[in-house]
Amino acid sequence: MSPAMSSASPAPSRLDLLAAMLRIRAYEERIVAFHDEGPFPHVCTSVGQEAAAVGVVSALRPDDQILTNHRSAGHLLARGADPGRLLAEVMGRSTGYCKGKSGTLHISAKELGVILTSTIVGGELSLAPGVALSRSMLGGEGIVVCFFGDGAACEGIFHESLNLASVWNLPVLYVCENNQWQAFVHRKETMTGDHVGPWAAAYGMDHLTVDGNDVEAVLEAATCAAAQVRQTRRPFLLEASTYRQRGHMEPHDQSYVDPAEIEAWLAKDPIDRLSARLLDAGELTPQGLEALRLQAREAMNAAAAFAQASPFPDPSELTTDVYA
Amino acid sequence: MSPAMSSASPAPSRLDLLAAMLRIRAYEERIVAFHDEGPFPHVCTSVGQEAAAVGVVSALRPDDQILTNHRSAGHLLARGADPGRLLAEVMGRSTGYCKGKSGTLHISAKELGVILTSTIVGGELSLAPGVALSRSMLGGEGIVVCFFGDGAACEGIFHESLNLASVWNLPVLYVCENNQWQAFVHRKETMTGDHVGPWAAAYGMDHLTVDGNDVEAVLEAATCAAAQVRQTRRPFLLEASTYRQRGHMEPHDQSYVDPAEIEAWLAKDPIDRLSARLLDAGELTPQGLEALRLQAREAMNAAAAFAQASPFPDPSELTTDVYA
Amino acid sequence: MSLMNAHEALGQALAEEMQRDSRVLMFGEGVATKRKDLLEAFGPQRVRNTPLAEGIIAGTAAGAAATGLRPVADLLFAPFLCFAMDGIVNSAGKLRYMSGGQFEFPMVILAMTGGGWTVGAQHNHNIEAWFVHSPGLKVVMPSTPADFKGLMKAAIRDDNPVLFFMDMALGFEPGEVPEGEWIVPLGQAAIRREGTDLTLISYAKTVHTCLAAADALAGQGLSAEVIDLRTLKPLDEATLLASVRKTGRAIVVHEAGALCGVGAEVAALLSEKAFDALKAPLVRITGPDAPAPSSYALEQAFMPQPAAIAQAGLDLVQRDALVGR
Amino acid sequence: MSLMNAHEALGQALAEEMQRDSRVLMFGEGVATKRKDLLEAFGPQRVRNTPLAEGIIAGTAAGAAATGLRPVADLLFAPFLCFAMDGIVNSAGKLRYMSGGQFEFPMVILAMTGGGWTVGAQHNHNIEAWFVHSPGLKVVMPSTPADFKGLMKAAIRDDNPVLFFMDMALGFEPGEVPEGEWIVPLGQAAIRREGTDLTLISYAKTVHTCLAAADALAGQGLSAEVIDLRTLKPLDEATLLASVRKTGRAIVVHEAGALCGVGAEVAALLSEKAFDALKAPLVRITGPDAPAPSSYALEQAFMPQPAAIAQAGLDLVQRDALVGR
Ligand SMILES: Cc1ncc(C[n+]2csc(CCOP(=O)(O)OP(=O)(O)O)c2C)c(N)n1
Ligand SMILES: Cc1ncc(C[n+]2csc(CCOP(=O)(O)OP(=O)(O)O)c2C)c(N)n1
Ligand SMILES: [Mg+2]
Ligand SMILES: [Mg+2]
Repeated sequence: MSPAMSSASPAPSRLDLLAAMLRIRAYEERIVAFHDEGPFPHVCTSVGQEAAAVGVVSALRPDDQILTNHRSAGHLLARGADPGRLLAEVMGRSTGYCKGKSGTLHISAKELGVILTSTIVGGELSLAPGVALSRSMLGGEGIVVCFFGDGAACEGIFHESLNLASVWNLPVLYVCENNQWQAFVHRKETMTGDHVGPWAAAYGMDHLTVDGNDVEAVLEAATCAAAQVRQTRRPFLLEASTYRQRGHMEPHDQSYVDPAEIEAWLAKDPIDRLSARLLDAGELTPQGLEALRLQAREAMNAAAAFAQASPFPDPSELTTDVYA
Repeated sequence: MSPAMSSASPAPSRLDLLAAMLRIRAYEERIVAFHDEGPFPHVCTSVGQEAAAVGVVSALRPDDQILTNHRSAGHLLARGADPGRLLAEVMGRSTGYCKGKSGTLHISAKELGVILTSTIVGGELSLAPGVALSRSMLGGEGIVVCFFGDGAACEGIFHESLNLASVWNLPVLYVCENNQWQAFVHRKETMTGDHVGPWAAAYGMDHLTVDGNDVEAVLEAATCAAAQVRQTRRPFLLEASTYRQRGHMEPHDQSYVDPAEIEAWLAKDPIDRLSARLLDAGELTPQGLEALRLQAREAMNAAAAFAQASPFPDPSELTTDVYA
Repeated sequence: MSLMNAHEALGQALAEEMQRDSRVLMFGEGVATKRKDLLEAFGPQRVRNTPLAEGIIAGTAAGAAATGLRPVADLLFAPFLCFAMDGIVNSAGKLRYMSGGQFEFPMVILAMTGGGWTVGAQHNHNIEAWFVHSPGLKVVMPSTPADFKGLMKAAIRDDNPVLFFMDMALGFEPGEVPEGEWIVPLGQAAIRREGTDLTLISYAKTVHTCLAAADALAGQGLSAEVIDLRTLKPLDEATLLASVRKTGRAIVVHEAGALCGVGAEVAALLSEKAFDALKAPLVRITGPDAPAPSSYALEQAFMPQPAAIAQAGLDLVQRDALVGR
Repeated sequence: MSLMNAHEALGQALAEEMQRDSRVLMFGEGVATKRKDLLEAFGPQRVRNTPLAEGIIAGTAAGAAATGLRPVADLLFAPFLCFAMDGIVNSAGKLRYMSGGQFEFPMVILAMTGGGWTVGAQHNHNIEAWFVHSPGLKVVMPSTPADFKGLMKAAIRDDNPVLFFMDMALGFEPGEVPEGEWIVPLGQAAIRREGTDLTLISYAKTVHTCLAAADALAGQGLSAEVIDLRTLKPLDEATLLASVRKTGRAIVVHEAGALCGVGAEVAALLSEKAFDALKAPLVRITGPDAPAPSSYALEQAFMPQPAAIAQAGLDLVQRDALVGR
């Protein structure tokens, strides 16, 4: 363990990691269930990408800050967000993190250091250097983590953001969740290589591509990467190879996806992989797993009940919070 | 010589190359002289970068098309533009290539295949794939050359343009004139490496960095690169390392530039280098050189006289050419 | 005639124009996936997915248009145009002029916007006025499936850049659409309902809001004329002026914010050119000067409602009596 | 008081505010090179050159503002904002609202525009109206060195994103500027000349054009009031309404295009809220709906001229007699 890492908070146990992933899965499944029940706001779920979220966020410290994209529920939950307030926001209720004004797509939670969920693809890349500049200039040891997709990496703002962070020496840990899809377009149609990580070379930036469906591997890589950013105050690009198991958004549609591809990736499901490991190692029993799953589902049912019972914002809220 | 190259028009002689560079130099010096005489529109001169312009443009065929940036006089003149109509445009006269509407900064000359001079840094990168798409879809063997600066390479549109040209297999020869400066900022402040060429790797694109002050080297590299684009119908990135010998624009100011840097690059002046070679080889006498220089100057004086004698556009032109 | 919704009408227009003119092509993020019928009919050269990069999508449209193609670029949602402004405004809108007329830019930029889907402010922002304000562009925003078809066909045939905005709320509303060669010329408003007491001027979904308000006003004995602008640039001044010279009163309605919006333009036009005919102040009823909220409750309040329009109409007419003008 | 030009006045405002508040910093392409005095006074952390990348400059300003800094980002020329719209409009303008008020965005975006330097349409495009139309932003465009200083200081202290436009033609015009703590509050217009017969409303360089027109009108016995808006968002409605309720006639003048411009907004406002006071149509005199030409001859014709304004003023007053209103 490097000296920088030794001062980090104690690493979460494998069971913690599993429980965190199960909570995210249960949250997203609750949303899918809402869609099955009737009209519900569109949501981009992160089913299949739980390891990237939990692995990276578990490597962070309380004073770190996060920016993320439309597929942010995992990042928020891993950071400790209250699923009730998340669902309330999705459902446009006044008890949501943003009073219902943002909806699913733009949740920020300052109290958790989650500065931004950007639904403008690339918006998170756009703001990240500025957030890191504040970290640099106002003191403190925190770093900034910016989650973005393989699609966002095709936006010009990716190039501008990484280049600026590099020449200005900003402490940003860029995390590309390469989930193979960019809404309705496969990654293969939009870039020549298979990986975004190596693009960091143009910016004189270190990078690492990790198996994004192995939460332990992600945690280890993210811990090293975060330590490097913390020490060097320079940016780093971490790519997590993963897969969007469902359609781009709910209600979900995968008619344009090769079933063989889905199947291959389902076999690499991050939750199944970690549970198998824990079962094999005798750290978990099948009953224990089922109990964890149930516990996560119950938490999400309670969250859903809270959200459903919450009031809509008063129409007078329409024009508040526009100006400071 | 590769088969693709053998079908190109005969390579220009070294004397042709020298004459072409002298014309550009004389043109820019005529503009500097105008500034010495009194108020004159701002112009970004290409003094010192003549080899890049002449070397690349000499490698092209009549049916190729060019897009370029604010420092475009060399590209236009090398392509055969009438210096009188160029100066008329700079001076806002109706005989200019664009009837005086563009001024120095946005000259296009469709008749020469010069689609665009973009003063929006990166505008040329923005339009180039579309021009190449037309080439691809409407037939013909022409390729598209897109000149841009090291500064433009920092714009997001650089990333988007090269990536699109690559995934769509568009015949674009990207030519980065890395002249070390980006208006009032040194390249070292805005990028971590010294060269833009290697950035092509992210796009699965071949690249080459060439001594941009050696016109023969540029010609050779550009001929190969153009041949490759022509054959493969895929983009290529050619970087010419060169230097902006004067300030960003006229009237000129270099107070912020390290004099040692200027001196070092003046010693590599592209015109001096080729003339020395020709003098050494006995292909040119000092008198011959002087005669060429004089000839170029006289041509530019005549051009200036033409421009000065040309009328301003009629005020009614203010609102014509807005819509087709 | 057949019954179809706006998405289908657009699809029909695109298919017909691509059939008619081999220079027409279409691209955007997911276009080839979502318009599989077009892809099958016209092949992967002419129906293309792009990388996620709005700047180069717009620039590529401009470059292609300048050199012989007639691209339709789908930019999905209006706020994403913020990444595409250079290609649209600085290139497509200006380069014909700057080149002294050397190039034409026959291209269409398609984008959705508007309330009704609770998608919030980064998917819903009614910025059509920006493009009305910018030179060299045309702007359309239809309200019926028939106009979606007819205006798209006209936009594709126009030799200038056309911004084509779809009000999301209208996408799945069915309407009668003429078969085949059905063109709605750019620059022509439609009188959706004739009336004599006041003119309601609008475009996109709020045309329907105005029609509902006109019904309500009829119940109060007031006769409202309803004008659907259809094209926001160029504006159909003649139709507007004729109506307001007849009725003497006008309310302009749109979901976009009021400040420097299309309603401001219409009011300014009327206040200059129909001044002597005006019997009452020109009123605007618009979305608030605030980002679009996501919450259903707030989004409903964001969109102009028939009752408010009807009330404003009543006030305008009753005011005459009060002011004695 | 001391005599200085607008560039110097801006420099003074920046220096004073950076001195006053260590959270204020400035960046942009060439900022550290061109503002060497600031660089020397405040060091390379707070005065920074950036790569040539307007998108990330704006985004970085927004990100920094949201988390405790107070950035001033110099984007050089207004057309370059086309690359920066997402950071300004979708982020800075909307994220306070979208977050339910969790963040503030104290930042200033500086850009030059306007005719007089023959730089043509990719450096000169008067797009201030776009930002007036967009929620969550403020917009200023001063006409005197004193206002350049006072409005910049107010803009830096404001907790919201402020677009600060400099009309290039004014950059080197000298004027008296108060020393030290001189704040011109955002949202307050200035009456540059009092008058009774008509109101000329303008901002930036055309304020001076209006003053010249007012002189010409005085020569014809007409008394023109001249209002300098200074802040375009929020508009100083009270001052505008009071003046036009007094004079009954107004001409709005700006160099930006007419369609959905600030003049449209002012005319719409007056036509709604000062209707009963109006004695004549509301007139706009603006730059044409065309890209800015480079040629000196055309550029002069592009900019509103005093004679045209004076003539329009005369027409408005004489019209009363004709119409007998
Ligand atoms: C600027 C912008 N362009 C397009 C969209 C529409 N859109 C939303 S998500 C998405 C795909 C994003 O792909 P990626 O970045 O890989 O993230 P993922 O959805 O795979 O997590 C697209 C095209 C958008 N929201 N913003
Ligand atoms: C979008 C945009 N940003 C900024 C500018 C101002 N500007 C003009 S040229 C220039 C430097 C360009 O550098 P580079 O691309 O290296 O070209 P060079 O001038 O060195 O030839 C800058 C910043 C501009 N014209 N357009
Ligand atoms: Mg993806
Ligand atoms: Mg350069």
